[in-house]
Amino acid sequence: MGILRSLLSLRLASLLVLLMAIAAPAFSQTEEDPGQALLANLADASPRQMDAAIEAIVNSGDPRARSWLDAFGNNRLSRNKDTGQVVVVLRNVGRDWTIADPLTGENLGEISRRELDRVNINNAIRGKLEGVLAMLDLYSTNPEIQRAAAEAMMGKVNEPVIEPLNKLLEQDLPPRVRDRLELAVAIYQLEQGDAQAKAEAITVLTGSLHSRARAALNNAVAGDDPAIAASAKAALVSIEQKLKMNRAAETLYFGLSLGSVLVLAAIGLAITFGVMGVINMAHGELIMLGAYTTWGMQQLLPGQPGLALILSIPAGFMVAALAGIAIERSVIQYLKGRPLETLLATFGISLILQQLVRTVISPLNRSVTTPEWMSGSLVINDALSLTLNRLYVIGFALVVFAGLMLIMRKTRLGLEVRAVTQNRAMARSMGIKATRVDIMTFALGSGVAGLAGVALSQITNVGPNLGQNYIIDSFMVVVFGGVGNLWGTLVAGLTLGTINQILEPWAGAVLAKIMVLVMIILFIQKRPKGLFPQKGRAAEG
Amino acid sequence: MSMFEQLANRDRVFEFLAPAASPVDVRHGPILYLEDVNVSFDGFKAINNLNLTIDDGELRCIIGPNGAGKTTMMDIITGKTRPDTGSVWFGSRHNLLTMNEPDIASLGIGRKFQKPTVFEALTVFENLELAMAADKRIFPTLTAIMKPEYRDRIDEVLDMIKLKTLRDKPAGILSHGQKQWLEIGMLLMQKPRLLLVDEPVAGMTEQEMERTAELLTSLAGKQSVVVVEHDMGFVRSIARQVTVLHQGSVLAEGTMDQVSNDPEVIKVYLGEEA
Amino acid sequence: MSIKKHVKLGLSALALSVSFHAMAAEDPIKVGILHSLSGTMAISETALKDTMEMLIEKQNEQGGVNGRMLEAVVVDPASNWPLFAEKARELLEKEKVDVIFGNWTSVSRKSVLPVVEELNGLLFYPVQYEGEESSENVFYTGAAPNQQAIPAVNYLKNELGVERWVLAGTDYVYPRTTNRILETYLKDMGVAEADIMINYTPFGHSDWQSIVSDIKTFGSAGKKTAVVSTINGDANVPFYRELGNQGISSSDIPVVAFSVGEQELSGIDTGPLVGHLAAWNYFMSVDNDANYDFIDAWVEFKGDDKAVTNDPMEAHYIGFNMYVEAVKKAGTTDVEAIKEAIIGVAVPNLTGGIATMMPNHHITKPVLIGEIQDNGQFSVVWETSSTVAGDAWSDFLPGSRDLIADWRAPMKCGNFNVKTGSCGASAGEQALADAE
Amino acid sequence: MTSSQNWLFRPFQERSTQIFLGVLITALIVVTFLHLFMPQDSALHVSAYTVTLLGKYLCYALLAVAVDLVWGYLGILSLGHGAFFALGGYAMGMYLMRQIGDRGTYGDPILPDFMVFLNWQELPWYWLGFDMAWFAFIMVLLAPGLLALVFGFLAFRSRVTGVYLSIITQALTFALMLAFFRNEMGFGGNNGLTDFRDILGFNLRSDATRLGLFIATGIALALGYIICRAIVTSKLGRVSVACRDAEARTRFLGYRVERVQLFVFVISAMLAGVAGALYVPQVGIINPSEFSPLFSIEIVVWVALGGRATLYGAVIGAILVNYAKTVFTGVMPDAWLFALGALFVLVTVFLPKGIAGLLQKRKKAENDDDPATAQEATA
Repeated sequence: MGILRSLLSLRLASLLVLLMAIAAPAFSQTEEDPGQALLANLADASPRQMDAAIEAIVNSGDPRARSWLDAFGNNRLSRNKDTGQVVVVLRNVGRDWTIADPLTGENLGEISRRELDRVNINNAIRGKLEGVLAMLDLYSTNPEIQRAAAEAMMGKVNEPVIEPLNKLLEQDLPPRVRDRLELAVAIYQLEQGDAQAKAEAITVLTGSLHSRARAALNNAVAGDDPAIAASAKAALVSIEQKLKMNRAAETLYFGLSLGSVLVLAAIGLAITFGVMGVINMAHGELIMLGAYTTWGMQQLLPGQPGLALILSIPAGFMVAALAGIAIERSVIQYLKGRPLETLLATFGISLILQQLVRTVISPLNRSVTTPEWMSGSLVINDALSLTLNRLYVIGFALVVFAGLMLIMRKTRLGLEVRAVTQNRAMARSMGIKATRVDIMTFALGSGVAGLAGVALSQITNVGPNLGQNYIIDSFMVVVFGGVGNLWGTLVAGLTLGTINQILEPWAGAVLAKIMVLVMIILFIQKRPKGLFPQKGRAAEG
Repeated sequence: MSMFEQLANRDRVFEFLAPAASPVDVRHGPILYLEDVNVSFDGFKAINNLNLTIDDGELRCIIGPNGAGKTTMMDIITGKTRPDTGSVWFGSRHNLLTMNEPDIASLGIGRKFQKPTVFEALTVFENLELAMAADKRIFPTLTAIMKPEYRDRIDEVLDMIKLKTLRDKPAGILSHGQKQWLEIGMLLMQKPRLLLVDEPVAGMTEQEMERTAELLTSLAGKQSVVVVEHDMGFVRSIARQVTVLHQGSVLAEGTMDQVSNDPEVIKVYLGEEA
Repeated sequence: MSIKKHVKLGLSALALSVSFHAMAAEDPIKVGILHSLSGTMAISETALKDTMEMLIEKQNEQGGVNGRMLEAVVVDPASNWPLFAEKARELLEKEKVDVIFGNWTSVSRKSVLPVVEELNGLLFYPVQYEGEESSENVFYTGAAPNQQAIPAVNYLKNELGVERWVLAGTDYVYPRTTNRILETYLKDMGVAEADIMINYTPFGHSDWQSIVSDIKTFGSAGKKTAVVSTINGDANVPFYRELGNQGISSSDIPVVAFSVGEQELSGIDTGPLVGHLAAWNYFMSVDNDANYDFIDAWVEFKGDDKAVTNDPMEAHYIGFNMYVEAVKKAGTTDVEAIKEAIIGVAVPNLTGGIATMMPNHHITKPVLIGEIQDNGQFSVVWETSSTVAGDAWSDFLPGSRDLIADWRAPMKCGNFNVKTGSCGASAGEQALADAE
Repeated sequence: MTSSQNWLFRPFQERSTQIFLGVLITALIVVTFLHLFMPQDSALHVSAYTVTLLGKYLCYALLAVAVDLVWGYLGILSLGHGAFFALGGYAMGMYLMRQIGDRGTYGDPILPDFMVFLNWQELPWYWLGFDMAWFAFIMVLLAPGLLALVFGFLAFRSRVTGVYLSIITQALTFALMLAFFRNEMGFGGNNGLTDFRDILGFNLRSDATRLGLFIATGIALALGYIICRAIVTSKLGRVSVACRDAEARTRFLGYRVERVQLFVFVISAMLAGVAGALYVPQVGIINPSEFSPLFSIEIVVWVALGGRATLYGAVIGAILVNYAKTVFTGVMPDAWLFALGALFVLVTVFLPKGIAGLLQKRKKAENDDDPATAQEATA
């Protein structure tokens, strides 16, 4: 479905071009353009008459039909209150809207929305429309569109289209398309067809994981024909078997993705808090800054959310890192060896940052668009599909973690950081600039928080409260994993995430979370220094 | 309120009932007895089949190169570290492996750390007060009162450790040597049967050292003392019996002269000095 | 930004006090504004505070009421419920305000309620809520369940042929109550237990993966399925994102939300949400000149071309005008007089109808069903033929079936029990009075 | 401090306590007088609003004292003391709910309103007995006390220290918050408990009752302060400091550190509970947000701001911060968070020992690195 929708909007983008392409020399000024009537008819139609109106447009065979229907489907058809002319709305934000003439495609410029009377469409009609459009697309030469259309046909097959469909199926089609169409037809048969057709349908549907197939079978089970009901039941049972596996896989995936979110949120803290011992309550707000950077980028590069997102990875890091440096220089450097005071000060800072965002930007959440290549999901099979944005986040989390590991293990900075944290005086005497190391470390931690923000902007709200929602969890993860141990943070994050997702289905979201918390408390009893306790002198006391 | 009144008046009762820590039985054999003790920290064997006996009233010096397991041994005796195998007996009645630090301490084993640890926020006087042998359970502690005789005892020890002038200063401001002294003083307040003293003279001046030597030797006899020390001179000045530890087990034992002539010891230890 | 606005407000007030200074001589009508400007609720409530400032500014430009200027007294209860009570007390006792416009969450209202009743103040509450309450001192300008939930369900059932229901909500009183009402209602309409799935999530819940996939499974049982969402504020963005990503489109499983308005949508990329529904009593997209004027004024006031309006803002607009009318009618701001006067006051709403204050202190509202569009607006797909009067006590809850509220003399009771023929609470009050 | 007197009366011999009690009692008397005998319109009149406000501050002050006892003297940074506060509050709230009786909107003699309209049939067992004041008041101490006992027993026995302890206290209060948000729990969910009518037969909405509660709170604070003071000036207090600064050493002296910690922790939790119980009738509502970890952190902030390990510092901090809040949220509603945040930052940077530090400055010249905090540094 997602794909179809994106397709629709994609068409919309090309709408103007399309309209331009088909100028209307076909009709002289005197002659009345039939399109006029068709559109007027559509505009005036009551919900009941809509079907007919749409049919009329489709059957008119008018080359512009598709563009009209798309506009209609996207709620872009309006009627000029004075002239009664039906127009296509190209830009429908703000108080003045840009409109174009659907017949000639010429841009009619801006007009106050007060002058426009929208031609409304509702779900029911949109559903039908999608069916119709899909039907048209089935004949498209573009395999992509064709596949999408085939997908869209699921459950949209009805009396009028069954004939052409069967015809289509006689020609040779790409396997995927054929498979989909057969499924679609089978579903229709199972619902409408005669006993014999039903029987065949069931054999087709057996083993299909598609939800609509299951729906159809379920109905069949409820149906009056006992024989059909029995075989449908059998089919369902076999499907259920397959589903179990998929469900397990799904839960695991959910667990990992939640886990990776936790890891991302916590990993920066694992450095500022775990390595430097700064109880950084402003960590959440640094995450928030990263998220807002993404939003800002998208404002700077309208229309290219993808590019903006990629650019905001370095940008988000920089912004948060700079903020981090500012905090370190202005406050934390004066609190050496007084970690609890850092809690107090950074708490103050977090309050300031939050309110700053509220006053400067807005107390409202900001909308961050998900680029095409990140929306939708990776379809493994009809029952199991991995949501792309989370897939990316998992990957991103791992990359960030690997990066940090490299920095800490392999680079000079990492070495110095470890030296300074283990024995400041000694490190100093060996000519390490402790102050510089502090700045770098804190900047690094903050920057990583920024990265987390960039990722989170694709999953949750971008708003002033973003930080608060993650600060507690972050501390939990770091402590659970063992302060000062990056591996610990990784393992802890993924573990907690997975456990949470395993519990959730049968305990419910709230109880699951409570259980996880209790589990952490009890676990700390067993391992008072977390999963991976820090070794050596630093751990004493 | 009344509840607290009640508690308030119970201190005397408590002292009355305070069970004298069951006496250490040294009628037959030594006061401290370690047998086949083994400890390893992830792979590395810190203590390796260690056997050691300390007799009642003895003053024993333990020497050995770094990593010989001296401190670990003390940790085991005081219950901080649990050995993997072996047995540790205090007298012939108390199996130390079954007890935790406070129990062992109240049995009468006092310990002075390598790195002097005193309560820096408290005054010298208070440090000694806390160390003083007394009923150390919650309510007795809560309701404890400073009796004249206690104060006298503390002052006595203050004299001994030459900190009288700093009586009411926070221990945090003491010099390294003074902290050492204070900690020894705290040991004395505990009235232990066995003192474990880890590097008592580190960072002390010559005459401070001498005083320490006197003090420790004077203690011997009444109490048993185990001294771990690097400073050969100091060891010579006090040592009667010396034990040399090497790689977690006893390398040699005997008087200073015997030991210092032992070829093994010379090789692994004194050799480095010469 | 808001600082600047204060200045602006100040200036206009100044200008007025010059032009009308004969009137300005009279002390102004103090309007308390009790909306969170910080903390979690600031997201929703800040706009309402601005709305009130705008309305007051506009009113003053027209010379105030009865020749008296209006003066806004703004405080920040910081999304902290006890603080709401404290601030309400501050407004009434210290600032001596004549009326309070404020609150968003039920809990904040519950916390303010005793204060307002004790000090006999006036509170206009602009947000849709669970009902089950009618106070002599509170005027509920938002929707009661019968003005939002029930019609929405009817629409789904009749227009979209929904037979299977997911009632998903945040775990607090509004969703709990609404869902219990709906559950009873659906069962009365013959929906089977098995065809209703109820799910509650904590505030700000951000991980919807498994719940959405449950909904997906629930929806694949054959019958047309819909989600009735009482999910609150922040939790919505991740919820809708997850819907989009798991490929649940409005034509498969439509979601009708009661707490998602233009403001919430402004924080979401609506591309994937087209066709999902919301039930309100007002939409920014309503095609009506009064509405367009309001929007234009708002955009100008905010100085932001993208500023959106929403249902609670309209509620304040109505409430404010009702108060103004009542003051004119009573010729005074005396609380008792206003209480008398305001019942029956009718003012135009922004959807081309008339809102009337009912004796139970709720108002009449039209019910609109809108579909989300890709421009973050709703397109109205259905609306009630006439306005619906708010029901303080739901007919679908055992406890409150028999209760009615009528604040006119002689009844003057917020929970009159038609069975026992006695006024529940006040009977208790009486008992107390006797006891003392 | 080395007096031979009964430990409970020792505090009265210190100047700090004498001054503190002096100030507190005078304040109580003055406020009472100004409230009762000053004419409404006079500038000196203290309105019921202000009285309640002050009462709230005093509750927070008591809470802060409780936190300072464990943090300042025992080195246990509890980020979950809000939980004990809230539990005490709920115990009181449940009593007040039962007092409403049939005056609720649904006129149900037994069930509170929220239970009626969530269709509960009868009172859950844990609500039984709360109609009796004495029972409720015992629970005010017992509920937080027990929680602290169990939690503390587990944590201290297994020697959880430093941040680890802090974070699990946070987990504790967070878990409780989520739990109390659930309506199934039968504590009114998000709306919590509200619409209280009277306490011990006095109408909660009368100014007299308010004044009474204010004075009661003042007395409670005084008592709480004395108790804490008595503990910290006793030998046990010095042992606590010893545990704080060198836990291992204390063990080798023969003290059972975990029991010391447990004892003090439980006392502190009970004090917090009392604070909560007095808080609820004055603000008129208790709901799960009191469990929120951020609130608990804020408490710590008050203490740190006032000056740690002094007790009176905690009181100053709590009152100052909350007064600042009241003022700022009124005069600069859009910007008060800036002011508050800045306050926290400035105090930490320029007054490391908090406000109490200022007062002490002229007294003993202290060595720079405060051993109190030195220990957590390594954790």
